[in-house]
Amino acid sequence: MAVKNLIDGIREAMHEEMARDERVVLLGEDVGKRGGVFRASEGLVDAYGDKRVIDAPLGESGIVGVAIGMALNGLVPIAEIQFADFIHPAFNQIVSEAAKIRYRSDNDFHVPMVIRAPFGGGVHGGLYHSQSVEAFFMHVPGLKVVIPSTPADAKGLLKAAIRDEDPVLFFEHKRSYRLVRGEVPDGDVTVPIGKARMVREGKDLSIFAYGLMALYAEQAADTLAKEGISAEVIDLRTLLPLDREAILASVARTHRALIVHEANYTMGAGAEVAATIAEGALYELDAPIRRLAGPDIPAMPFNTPQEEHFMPNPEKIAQAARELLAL
Amino acid sequence: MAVKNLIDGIREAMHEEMARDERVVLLGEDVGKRGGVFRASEGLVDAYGDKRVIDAPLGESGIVGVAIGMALNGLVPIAEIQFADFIHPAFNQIVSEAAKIRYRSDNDFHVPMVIRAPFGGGVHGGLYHSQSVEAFFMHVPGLKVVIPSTPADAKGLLKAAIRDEDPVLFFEHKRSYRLVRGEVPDGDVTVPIGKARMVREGKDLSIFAYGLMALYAEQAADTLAKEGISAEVIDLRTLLPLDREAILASVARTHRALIVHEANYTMGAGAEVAATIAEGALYELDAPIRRLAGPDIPAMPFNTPQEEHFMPNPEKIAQAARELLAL
Amino acid sequence: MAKTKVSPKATSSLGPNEVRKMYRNMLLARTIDERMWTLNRAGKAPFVIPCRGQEAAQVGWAAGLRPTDYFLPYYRDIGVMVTLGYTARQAFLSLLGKAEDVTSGGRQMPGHYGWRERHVITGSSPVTTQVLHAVGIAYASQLRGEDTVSAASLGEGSTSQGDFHEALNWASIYKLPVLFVVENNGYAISSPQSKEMAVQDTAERALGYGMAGVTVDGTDFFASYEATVQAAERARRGDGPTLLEFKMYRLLPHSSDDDDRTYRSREEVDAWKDRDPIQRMQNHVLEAGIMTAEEVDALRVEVQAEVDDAIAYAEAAPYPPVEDMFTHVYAD
Amino acid sequence: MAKTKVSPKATSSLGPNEVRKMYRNMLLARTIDERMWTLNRAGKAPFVIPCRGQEAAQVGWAAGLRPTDYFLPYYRDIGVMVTLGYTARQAFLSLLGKAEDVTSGGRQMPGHYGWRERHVITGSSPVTTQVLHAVGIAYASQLRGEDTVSAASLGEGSTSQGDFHEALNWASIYKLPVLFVVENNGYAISSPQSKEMAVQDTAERALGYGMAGVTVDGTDFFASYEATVQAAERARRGDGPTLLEFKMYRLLPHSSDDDDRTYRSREEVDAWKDRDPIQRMQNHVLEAGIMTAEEVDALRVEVQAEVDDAIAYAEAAPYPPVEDMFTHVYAD
Ligand SMILES: Cc1ncc(C[n+]2csc(CCOP(=O)(O)OP(=O)(O)O)c2C)c(N)n1
Ligand SMILES: Cc1ncc(C[n+]2csc(CCOP(=O)(O)OP(=O)(O)O)c2C)c(N)n1
Ligand SMILES: [Mg+2]
Ligand SMILES: [Mg+2]
Repeated sequence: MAVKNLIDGIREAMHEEMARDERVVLLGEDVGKRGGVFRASEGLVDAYGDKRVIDAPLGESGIVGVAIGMALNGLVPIAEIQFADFIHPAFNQIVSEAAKIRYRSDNDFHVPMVIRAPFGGGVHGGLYHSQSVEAFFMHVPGLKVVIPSTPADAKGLLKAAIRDEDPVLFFEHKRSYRLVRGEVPDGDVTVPIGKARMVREGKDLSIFAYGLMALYAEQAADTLAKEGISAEVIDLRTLLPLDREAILASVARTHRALIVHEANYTMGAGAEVAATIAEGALYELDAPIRRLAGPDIPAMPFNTPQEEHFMPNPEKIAQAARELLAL
Repeated sequence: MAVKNLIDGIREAMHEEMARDERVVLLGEDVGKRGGVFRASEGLVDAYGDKRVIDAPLGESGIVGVAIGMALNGLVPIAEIQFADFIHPAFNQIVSEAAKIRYRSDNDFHVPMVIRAPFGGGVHGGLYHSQSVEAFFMHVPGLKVVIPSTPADAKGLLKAAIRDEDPVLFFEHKRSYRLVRGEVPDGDVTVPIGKARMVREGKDLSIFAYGLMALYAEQAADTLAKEGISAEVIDLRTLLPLDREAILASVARTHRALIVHEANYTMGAGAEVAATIAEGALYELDAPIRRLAGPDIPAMPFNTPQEEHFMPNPEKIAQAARELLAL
Repeated sequence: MAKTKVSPKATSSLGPNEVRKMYRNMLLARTIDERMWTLNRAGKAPFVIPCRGQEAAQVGWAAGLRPTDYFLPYYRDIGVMVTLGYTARQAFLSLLGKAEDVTSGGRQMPGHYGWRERHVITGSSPVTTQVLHAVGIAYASQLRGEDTVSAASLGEGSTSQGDFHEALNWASIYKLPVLFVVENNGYAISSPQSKEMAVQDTAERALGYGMAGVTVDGTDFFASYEATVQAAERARRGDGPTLLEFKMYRLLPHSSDDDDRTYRSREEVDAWKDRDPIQRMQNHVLEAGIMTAEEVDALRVEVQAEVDDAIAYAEAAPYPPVEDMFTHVYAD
Repeated sequence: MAKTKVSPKATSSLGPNEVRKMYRNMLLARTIDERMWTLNRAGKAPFVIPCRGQEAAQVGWAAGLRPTDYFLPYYRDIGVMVTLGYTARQAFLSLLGKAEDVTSGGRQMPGHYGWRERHVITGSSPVTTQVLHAVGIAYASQLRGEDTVSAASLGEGSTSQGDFHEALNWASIYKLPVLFVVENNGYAISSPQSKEMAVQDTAERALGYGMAGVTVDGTDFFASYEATVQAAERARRGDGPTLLEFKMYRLLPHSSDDDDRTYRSREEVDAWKDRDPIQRMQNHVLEAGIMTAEEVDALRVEVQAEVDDAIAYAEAAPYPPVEDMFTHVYAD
C-alpha cells in the first residue's frame, strides 16, 4: 500500500476503470489536454484518446444531458462539473431526467453514470468556488450521493460509483485533494456505496461528518481524547441512501449527537441526520442534538477573515463537543 | 368579506398590486390571452396590456433571468413558472443569481421579485405535474419560500411577497386552487411573511403542515376531536425563514410533534422542522417526532391507485396522530 | 451548409403497399386521437394530448428511419408510435394508466413514450431535455462506428429552451448522426410562433451552428418522409446533423385541459382544416389509384374496430398493484 | 439582418484628447494586470484573472456607450471598468478582498464587478447568467420609453451555454436595446474555439435569431469603439439588439491557477504578441502625432506610480470586520 493524495485516488479510479471497461468515458470542461483544472484527469486523454476523454463545450446542462444519452446507449459516462457551484444549470437534467429514468420507464431504461464535482471552501474561492451543494440532491430519490474523505475511499468509492447501475453524484472536497494523504490499497478494491465508516469508536458522544469535515472531526476527537472525552467519529460517506442504521446504532452507544457540515445550516444534511435520530432514537438521547454548520448566508465570502469564520474547523468541532457534553 | 376560491385570492392580489404600482409586471408562459393554464392571470392582460403581462418564450431560465434583470432596473416582476416541476431549468438563475445578488454586492443591488408556481399532486398529473419542490429552496439563504393554504392567505401573502424587497418563491397547491374556499377580506390586507398561522389550538400533539396538507391536518383534527384527542394544527405558511419560535412554542405546549408534507420524506421540510425541535425543545418531547410524507420514490405515479397511495390525506394524518399518542 | 426547402414530390421510393400502410398508420393515429377525446369528455380519461393535424409529418419522419435507429418522440407523436408498431390497445392502456401500459406500466401520463424493444427512449414532461439525450446517443453510436441515427422531436416553441442550443451546438461540433425534428404547429399552447422566435422558419435556427436546416410541408406525408430519408442519409454518411422543420397546424386545443377559443379565432382554425393531412393522403391514394373508395371505407371500418376493441380491453384491464409503486427506484 | 464586418478605420469621431484618454485607460488596465500577477507570484494575492490582449476591445466597447447605459462586464473586463472610472486603488482593494472594495466589500473574488453608481451591474462566477439580466434591464428601459442601452460581455466559450440562446431569443423577439459583447480570445480555458462551436465567427450565432451580428478586430481600439457606437445607435433607434464579436487572443494563461503550456504552443502565443493591442495603440498615437515618445514615457511612469500607490494603499487597508459577513442576506 502506497501513501497518496486524495486526488490520486480519484485519478487512479478513473484510470483503472477506463482500462478495465471500454464503455467508460469522461466528459467535462478542460478534462482533456488540460487534465481538468485540478488535474484529476491528467494523463487520461493520452491513454484513452479524445473520443473517450472529451473536452465538452461550456454548458453543464449539455454535459449532463449528453452523458444521459450516452448512458442510454451503452456507455458509462463520468461527467465532470468543473466546480460544484456550476452544477445548477444541470439541475433539471439531473433531477428530472437522470434520477427518474429507471422509475418512469418501469425499469425499461436506466442510466449508469457518475457526475463528479469538486466542492467546499477554504481555498479563497469566494461565493462561487466554495459551495457545498450535496443537500439539494439528498431530496431526490433515484440518485445516490457520495462524498469520500480519504484517498482510499476516494478510489474505492469512485470505482463503485462507476460500476453502479444508477446515477451517482460524487462530490470531492477540493481542499482535501492535496491536503489529505493516506494509504491506498493496490489493485481492484471497491468500497460499497451506502455504508458509513467508523472512523473512531467512542462513548461520550457521536460526531457525524463527511468530506473534509470528517478529517476535522477526527482531529477534534484527538484533542478531546487528551481532555478525557471519548468521541465517536462516523464518516457518513454516502448521503443518499443515508446509512440510518449506523447513525442510530452510534447514538444508542453514546447518547449524544453532533453533526458537522460546511453547507448552510438550514436544510443541510444535518437536518436529515437530526430528524432520523429524533424519529428513531429519541429515547436514547441524553442531550439535544447539535448541528455545527456553515452559517445561513448565501455563500462563503472571499476575504480571509470571513472565509475562516465561515469554515468549521477542528477547534470549533471540539468546542461544540465540549458544550454538548456540558448539557 | 366574500367567500372565494384560493385562486381568486391569487388573481386579486396580482390585480390589485398591478393597479397600485405600475412597476409590477407579470411574465410567464401563456399568462396573457390564455390567462395562465390555471387561469390565475385571467383578465390581467386586458387591464394592463401586453407590455406588463408578458407571454414569455418557452424557457424557465430565461423567464427568471429576464425577471432578475427587470428587478435590477426598477420593475417588480412576478415570474410565473407554469408548473413547479418545470422550475428546475431556472435553478441556476434562482440559486446563483436571485438569492445572492444583495449579498454579493454588499447591498448595492437587490431584486424585488416573486416567482409563482403551482405545485403538488392529486390531480392525475403523473410524475411531472405533481411535484413538491419547496424543500430545495429552503437550503438557499437569500430566498424566501411561501406557501398559502387559504384564500385569504393566498391574497395577503402574495401581496406581501410582491412588496417584499427580496426574491420570494410563492408555491400554490394546484389542487387547492378551486377546492379550497374561504373568506377573503376586502381591500388592501397583507399577511406578514415569516409567521406561522395557528389553525387550531390543542394540547395532545402538534401537527405542522402547509399548503393542501394544512387543510387536511385541520380535517384530521376534527376527526380526532371526536375521539377526544386535542390536536394543535400549525400552518407553517413560510418555510424560509422558518418560524422556529412558533414550532418550539407549540411543542412546549403539546409535547408531541407530527409533521406532514407531500414532498418526499427524505430532506423534505419535515427534516428541518424535526431538527429544529430536536435541537431546541428536546426535553419537551414525550415521544419521538413523526414525519408523515410522500414516499421516497422519484415522483407521484399517474395511475389512480398509486397516486392515491402517494398522497397524505386526512385519514392518514389522523392515524399517524393516533399512533404518536400511543407511544 | 445552407437552409434548403424540400418540395413535396418524390413519392416514387415507396411502393403501393407501403403507401397503403402509411395511410393506415395516419388513420389509426387520428382515430386513436378522436376516441381519446371522446373518453375524456365522458369523464373516463383524465388527460388527452392530441396529434390532430400532425399525422403526416409524424408517420413520415418515423417511416424515414430504420428500426435500428433511436427514436425520442415528444408527447404529440401518436403517429410516430403507431408507425413503430404501437397498437391501439397499447395507446389506451397508457391513456388509462393500466398495468400493461408498455411505456411506463401506468406510471406516466399519456403521451410520455418509451419502448425499449422498439428503440423508443423514455421521455419526460419538461420539454427539450430529450434533444440532449439524442445527442449523447448519437455520440455513442459514432464512437462505436455504428451507422445508426438518433432523432428527437419537439415543438417549435420548445426550441426556445437552453437545452436546444446546447444540443445543436454539441451535434454540430462533433458532426453527430442526429436529427432534430421540429413539429411546427404554429403554437406553444397559446403562444404563436412570433412570440417564440424572431425568424420565419424554425429551420433558420440551424444557421448559427453551421448545420443543415430544412423546412418541409408537414401536412404532406411524402415530403416529410423524403426529407427525413435524405437527412438520415447525410447523417449516416458522416455529414452531420440536420434540423428538420415540419410546418403544419395544431387543429385542436393544446390538450384536454385547454380552451383555444381564448387565444385564436375559429376562422384561423377552419382555414387549416383544408390542409388536413389525412384528407390529403386520402386524396393521394385515391387519385394515384393505390386504393379504391371502397377500400378506403373498409380501412376506416377496420381501424374503428381495432380502436373499439382497444378501448374495451383497456377499460377492463387492471391497474398496477399499489405496492409496485415502490419498485425500480434503483437497480434491485 | 445580415452579418457584417466593420473595418478598422473611422478614428475621426474621437478628438486627440479623447484618444489620449483611451490609450491611458488601456495602459492602466494592462499595468494593473501586470502588477496583479506580480503580487500573486509573490504569494500576496490568491487569485488573478488577466485581461492581457483584450484591452482595446474592452476600452473600446465601454467608451462606445453612455454613462447612463447599463454595463454587465465579465471577469476579464479590467479595461471596461477603468474606462468607467474604476481606479487602481479600487482594483487592488478588490484583489485583496479589503473592506473598501467597491464591487462587493471584499465578499467576491476579484473580477466580479458591480458598481451601482456607475451602472455596473453585480456579476457572479457562473458564466452567461448576466446576458439574461441585460435583456431584462433592456426590457424595463424599453417599457418606460427610455433610450438607454444595456450591454453584457462574455467569452466566446460562454456562448455555448443555454442562457445565451434564451437571452438572444428574448432580445430579438422584443427588439430590445441590448448588446451582446463577445470577447473572443480563442480559448475557453484550454478549449479552443473549434471545440466550442462549428462556426468560424461567433457573430454567426446571430443568424438564428434574425439579429445583427458583427465581427470586429478586437485588437484595434478604433474598430471596437466604432462598432459599438453603431450597434448602440441601432439599439436606441429601436432597431434591436446586436451580437458584437471582438476577435483577439488571451495572451496569458486563463488565470493564476492555470498553466497554458499543457494545451497550446509557445509559437502560437508569440505570434499573437505582434498584435498586442497596447502596442498598436501606442503606434497609432505616435504616428498620428497625438503624443510624442516623451509623453508616452511620462504616461507610463504616471500609470506605474498610480499602481504603486494603489498596491501600498490596498495592502495597508483593513479587511471587513468578521461580523459584517452576516449582513445583507435580506433587506434589513
Ligand atoms: C420545461 C417545461 N416548461 C413548460 C412546460 C409546459 N408546456 C407543455 S407543452 C408547452 C408548449 C410547447 O409548445 P411547442 O414546443 O410548440 O409544442 P406543441 O405543444 O405545440 O406541440 C408548454 C409550455 C413543459 N412541459 N416543460
Ligand atoms: C457555469 C460555469 N461553468 C464553468 C465555469 C468555469 N469557467 C470559468 S471561465 C471558463 C471558460 C470561459 O471561456 P470563455 O467564455 O471563452 O471566456 P474567457 O475566459 O476565454 O475570457 C470556465 C469553463 C464557470 N465559471 N461557470
Ligand atoms: Mg407548437
Ligand atoms: Mg475565451
